[in-house]
Amino acid sequence: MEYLKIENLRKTFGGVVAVDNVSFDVEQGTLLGIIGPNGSGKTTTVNLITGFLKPDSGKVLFKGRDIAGLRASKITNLGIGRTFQMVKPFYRLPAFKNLVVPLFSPRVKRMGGHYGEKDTLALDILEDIGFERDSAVPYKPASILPHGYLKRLEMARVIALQSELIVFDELYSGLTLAEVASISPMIEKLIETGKTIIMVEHRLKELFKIAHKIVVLDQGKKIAEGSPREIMKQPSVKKAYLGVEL
Amino acid sequence: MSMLSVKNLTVFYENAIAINKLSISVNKDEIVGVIGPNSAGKTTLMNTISGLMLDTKLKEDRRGGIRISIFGSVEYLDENITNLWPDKRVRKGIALCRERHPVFGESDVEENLKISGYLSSKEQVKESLSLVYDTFPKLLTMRRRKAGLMSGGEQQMLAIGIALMARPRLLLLDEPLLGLSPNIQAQLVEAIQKIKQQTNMTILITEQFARPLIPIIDRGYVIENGMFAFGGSKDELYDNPDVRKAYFGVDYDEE
Amino acid sequence: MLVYGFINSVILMMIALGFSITFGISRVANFSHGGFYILGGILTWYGLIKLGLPYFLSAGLSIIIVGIIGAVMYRVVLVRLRGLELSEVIATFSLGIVILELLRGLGVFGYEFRNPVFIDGSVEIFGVGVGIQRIIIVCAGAVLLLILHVFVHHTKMGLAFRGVAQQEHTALSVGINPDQVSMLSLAMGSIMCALAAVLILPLGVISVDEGYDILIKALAVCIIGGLESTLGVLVAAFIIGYIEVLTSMYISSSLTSVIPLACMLVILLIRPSGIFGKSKEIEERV
Amino acid sequence: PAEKGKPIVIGVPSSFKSIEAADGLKAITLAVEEINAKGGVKVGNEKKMLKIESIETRDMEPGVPLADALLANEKLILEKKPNVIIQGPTRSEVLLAAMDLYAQYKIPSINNAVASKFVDKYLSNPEKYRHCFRMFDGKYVVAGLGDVMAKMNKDYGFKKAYIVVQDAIWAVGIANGMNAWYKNNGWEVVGFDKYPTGASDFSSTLIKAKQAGVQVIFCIFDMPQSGILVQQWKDMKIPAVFAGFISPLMGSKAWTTFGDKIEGVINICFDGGNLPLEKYPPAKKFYEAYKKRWGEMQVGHKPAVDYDGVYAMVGAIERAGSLDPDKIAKELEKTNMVGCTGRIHFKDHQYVFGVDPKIDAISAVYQWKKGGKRVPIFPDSIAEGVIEKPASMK
Amino acid sequence: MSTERRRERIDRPIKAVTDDIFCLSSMREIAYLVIPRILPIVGLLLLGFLVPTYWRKVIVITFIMGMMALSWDFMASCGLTSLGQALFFAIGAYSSAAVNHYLGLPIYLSIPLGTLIGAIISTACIYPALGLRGIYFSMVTLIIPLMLMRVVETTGILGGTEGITGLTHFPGMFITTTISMAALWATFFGLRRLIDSDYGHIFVALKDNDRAVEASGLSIRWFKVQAIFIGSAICCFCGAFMTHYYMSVGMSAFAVDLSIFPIAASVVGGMGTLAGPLLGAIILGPLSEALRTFGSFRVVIYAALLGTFIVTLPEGLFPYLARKYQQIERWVEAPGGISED
Ligand SMILES: Nc1ncnc2c1ncn2[C@@H]1O[C@H](COP(=O)(O)OP(=O)(O)OP(=O)(O)O)[C@@H](O)[C@H]1O
Ligand SMILES: Nc1ncnc2c1ncn2[C@@H]1O[C@H](COP(=O)(O)OP(=O)(O)OP(=O)(O)O)[C@@H](O)[C@H]1O
Ligand SMILES: [Mg+2]
Ligand SMILES: [Mg+2]
Repeated sequence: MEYLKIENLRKTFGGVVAVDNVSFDVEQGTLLGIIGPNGSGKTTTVNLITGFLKPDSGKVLFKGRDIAGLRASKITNLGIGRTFQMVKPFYRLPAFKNLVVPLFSPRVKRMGGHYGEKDTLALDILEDIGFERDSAVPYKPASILPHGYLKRLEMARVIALQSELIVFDELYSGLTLAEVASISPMIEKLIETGKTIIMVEHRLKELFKIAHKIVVLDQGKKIAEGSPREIMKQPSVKKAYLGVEL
Repeated sequence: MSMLSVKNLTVFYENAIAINKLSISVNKDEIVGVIGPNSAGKTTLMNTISGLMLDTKLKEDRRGGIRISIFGSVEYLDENITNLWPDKRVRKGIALCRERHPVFGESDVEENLKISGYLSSKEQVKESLSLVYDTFPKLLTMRRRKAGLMSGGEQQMLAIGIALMARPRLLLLDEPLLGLSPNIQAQLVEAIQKIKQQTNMTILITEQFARPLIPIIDRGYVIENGMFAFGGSKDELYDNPDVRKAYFGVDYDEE
Repeated sequence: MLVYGFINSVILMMIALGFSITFGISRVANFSHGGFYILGGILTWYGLIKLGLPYFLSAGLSIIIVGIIGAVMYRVVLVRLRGLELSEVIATFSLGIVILELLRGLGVFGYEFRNPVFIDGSVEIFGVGVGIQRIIIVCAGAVLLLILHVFVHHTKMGLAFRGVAQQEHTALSVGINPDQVSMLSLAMGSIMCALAAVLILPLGVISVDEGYDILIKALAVCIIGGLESTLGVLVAAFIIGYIEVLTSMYISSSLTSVIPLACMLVILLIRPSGIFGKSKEIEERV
Repeated sequence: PAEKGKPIVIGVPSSFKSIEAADGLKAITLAVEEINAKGGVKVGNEKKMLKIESIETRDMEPGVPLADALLANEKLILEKKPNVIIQGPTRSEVLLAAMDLYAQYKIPSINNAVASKFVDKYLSNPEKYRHCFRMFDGKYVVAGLGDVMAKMNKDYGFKKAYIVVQDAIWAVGIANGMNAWYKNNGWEVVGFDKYPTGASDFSSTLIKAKQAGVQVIFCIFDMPQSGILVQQWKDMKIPAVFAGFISPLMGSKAWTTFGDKIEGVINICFDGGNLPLEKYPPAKKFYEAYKKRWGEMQVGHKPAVDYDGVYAMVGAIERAGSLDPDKIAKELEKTNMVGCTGRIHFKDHQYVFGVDPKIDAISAVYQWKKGGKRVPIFPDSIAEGVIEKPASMK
Repeated sequence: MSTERRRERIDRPIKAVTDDIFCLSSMREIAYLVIPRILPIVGLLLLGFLVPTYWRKVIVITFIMGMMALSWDFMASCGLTSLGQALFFAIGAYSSAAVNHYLGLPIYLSIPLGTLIGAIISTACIYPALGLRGIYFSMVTLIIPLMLMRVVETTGILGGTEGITGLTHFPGMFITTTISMAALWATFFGLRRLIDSDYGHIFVALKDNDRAVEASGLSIRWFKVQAIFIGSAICCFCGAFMTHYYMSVGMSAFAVDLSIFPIAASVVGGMGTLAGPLLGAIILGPLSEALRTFGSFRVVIYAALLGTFIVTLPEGLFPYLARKYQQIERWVEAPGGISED
């Protein structure tokens, strides 16, 4: 039984077919990259998997169970966490308090998680992810944090949720090389601890280094699938997407 | 001849300093890059040059929010425009493409572009429209889509289109490549060069990952923590090992 | 029935247009709408009856005066509150109250405050007698809507209006001055409002209380239609207009004010941002 | 406690930005001025002047919470310490709530509201509410209008009616009574429509009425928009007589406002004293006095009873010989005087209405006739003309 | 260049609380902290019990309105900007009146019961609208009370246009004042506690970004229900209290004024601060009464003052005062200032 299996997923908006019969699957403990030109339906696919949109047809089988169309919060509680392309922190809360919200979720409770001090726990998670604990940064309201920290905060949320399947939507965009270089190992570490990851990315070089499998979308359709090495060689991919050498 | 020169610019958000005695200049017909990491003050710089900062400041003052203080001067074509309101600056030819593509979400693509042609005549609008559609053929196919519902990258293209519609002489692009796929990035970079040649635009562009820009910029500034860190011609930048590593990602491969 | 439903709808539309244009453009919910409406009517009355001016002069003057008041309200009050929606609502609402209650305090109550119809008399349409004033209203409504549609979608200023409504800072960065545009939008909204008053009020008595009702009606129409759409206002006005007439005809006239509100609830529950609105989808786009 | 030299304070809480209340206050002032001019009120062996303390309650305006109106009442009571209260026209809800207040502070009051539950509430605890009196009663209206209908039936053979009312308890109550009357007297009631306060399009009713060939449109309204009803009636040339109660058409000024659109309308004035009745001199006298002091009366109903209220109150005070509230209340119950609305006497703390001003208070029905004259047509004791068909029926 | 100066704002150099341990060094500092907290409590106590009777009534009503404002502010900070607080007020008022009138329960049962039942009904009323956002939600809340008012008017249930009167009165002025003041402070401190707790942060998050709340595994609908329940319970209590205070309830419990007042108070006092709305209510309530002497023009003056106030101090009174109290401003030499962190 596959860990996550997408079958003939389809979503249209008015006349626009955003996702067109896309199928792929992800094995537990691997990293799947989804790439494709702008508007090819990557974010929509993510939304369909995580319950932010309901598919017109098709199935999302998570550990054998069809979760398509469930409410987002429910899916999150089943163990699928996601980040947003446009960061969505809670602007009025201090950074570490941002994590209190996921720590309240039924999932965290069920995981035997963190009773007691949510604040320290939040600070621990933030520290792991690059917020210097003793600096003022974790205590600043999210509204004045620089973009790089906000991206990390998105990541911290799924970590706090202890999600087993994590979907990153353009995590790297807007980050400096140095930041990417510091986040990549964290992602690798997540995989090592048994998490499964789906990454939607335009920063191919960094992605290809850590991905096990790549799915390429174009105009809502899957046009290629395979290991990074195979993908790079495919002419159709080059034409549709890469346009430049790596 | 220096088209834009920013002298000793200092910007405070309340007590925090975002730009610290920064001076940069842009000559006519140049493409100048401003490169810096997150929160280096790039957006603050661009907003100050385009004048949006004045509006933000006013609004913050009115509602008793944080106090923004701006010092130093911004000169454009030998005229001090430090206190000129943004719409006046657009009339003089400075247009900004804001970061993270804030487009007119409820209008369709074409309307977005027409709105931005506010200051031009009907013919000019037509002309600029075709320029934009030439640059981003994808937008032409999406003319009737509501901008707010488009994908991140599509909105980014539109945002650049919007700035072009203002027919600027000095175009300010704030992280224009963010969220664009590699081939569109390449297309855009090409297009920028083409536009510059066609329309005699001068371009100031900020980016934190600067490799796609290498082919087109003439000069560049590196700013960090709001301060000038390094500057020089394209080659000088490219030859500096630190800059290379941090912003072009060139040596990153070999690590 | 059809005829009166139609007329009723057009009246609603006229009432709502002023509000809709201001909100649609500058995102200022002008809660002094009712105040302006009554003010427009009473100024006309004053010019006509007390000063003895010719009808059209007095109507024109009052429309202009209300327009100016709208613009001044923006210049003096609203500029300082841009972006603080609730403050705007409270500030405009207080202004509306000031206008209405001042009029009331100055003695505008009773039945003598009544503008004469433009042309007296009535004609038969489909076997129903209809006062000529109502026909004038319908024609004026149609013309107004057309003008407005063309204005908003096909003139530069109209486009600028739409831009400012959606993304003030982006509009600013391409050279549109939001303050100017918003001021104009308020002036226009007020003018529409006064125009509606001049046309509609001769059908009844000018009563201060009606100012409050008008506001609610305008709000209901705009919300059902979706806030950013002129077409929405038209459609919503017709929906409510006919539902009102139908209820009073076939169910009970006592429910005429409940049913439209209920239908508004239903519509919102089905389409959370009104019939033509897309704001919810846009906001939820992730 | 009647201190020497201090005037008697009459509290007048009302919503003065309604013409009923505004004119009511003028009528009260008129009465007070008359009495003061005659040297005041004899309390025991001292002559005391009257003084009015009015307070704005705003209760007739929309969106005003009950608490606000009651607080105004309390402010009046606590700060101005009125000896008695003449409550001008008031929303029913406010009167009913204020009764508890007046009971609590023991202030004799005569109220002028349409609250149909007044009597029920009074009877539920006559001891507690012994200080509250009311001058208005809608019950007798049906009888009066019924007689008018019977007359039209006799003269013109009318027997089809359509009822339209404002959706307020008092109005619907009257309309229900009228409906029953029609049924009992062999009329056909084609339709019964209720309009909420503020409605401004009545075409559907009129269309239905026209289609059914109705001869009488019976209506009860007191909102300003109801003038529109009559206009639409005229515009649509509905061939039916308009009869009932429409307050915008009540006053003498209605003709200037609406012009000949209202010709032929039959209207009932709840309290006949507001018409210059030729056949009942006190009414005419009040009308002339009012006109002399304040000019033309804006409204066509209410002020007369307010005026009578002052006299009734003053009479009770004089008879009681003190300002003790309980004594005044006792004496008020015994009131029997000639007022401009007829003979004023109370039953269950409420004016008694009848058909002869020499015996009871009366309502008067009149018709608008050419030249803007209000011609009383009912009751017979005061009638000066006969009912005529409107132009649309000729 | 170096002659340019800017005004710098810095916090007063009192670091009062670190991890729940107060480390205050002098009486002055203690006073600095304690006075702003004690002053209003004592002030209101004095006000509530020492002014003349009529004003005491005003104060009691002000307390109640203050609670309405608090409830509004709480809901608004959860992203539920309501324009129809009167709805909750009226539902509470009618519930408690019904319980008292039809079931004959005594006052100390009918108020709590009315509050509870009212809050449940209110939540149920609003539930279908929870999917709406921003102005659409506000509009629906504005519309529902108007509708219910009409329903009461046309169907004549619950006393129809004349309302239910003759309800049980509070035993005395002392008790009313005490109850209302206690309730006010309980609401105020309760809500403050709540907002500052981890649980309360969810409500704040709800306003900031409900999508992200969903992505954190929490059902937004469920938490909005909780927020509405809490908010409406407060208003229902107000309604229930006022019903008994005036011994009657009527359609005007749905009056728009009751919806507007809390918003006005919050805007004047400063939204999202809880103390602000309270301050606003304490200013506006008596102000409105004091203006009664102007008779018919009272509302005009009131509205004009309100408008002027909002325009001159858009941020609200409380944030302004708090800033002035907690921060000092001084001129420093501009460029050259050092960044704080
Ligand atoms: N809610 C919506 N309504 C209408 N169209 C939509 C909606 N969401 C997405 N689309 C359209 O569907 C297509 C796919 O969008 P999607 O956001 O999935 O692209 P993407 O692959 O994530 O692109 P990018 O890399 O630019 O973020 C786009 O053309 C977009 O305009
Ligand atoms: N509105 C604001 N209020 C307070 N501080 C701000 C504000 N805007 C920016 N800052 C601060 O000013 C500094 C510079 O910010 P700026 O947005 O200009 O950087 P940037 O280089 O554009 O970063 P990014 O790559 O994230 O866009 C940052 O430290 C930021 O936290
Ligand atoms: Mg995307
Ligand atoms: Mg930036």
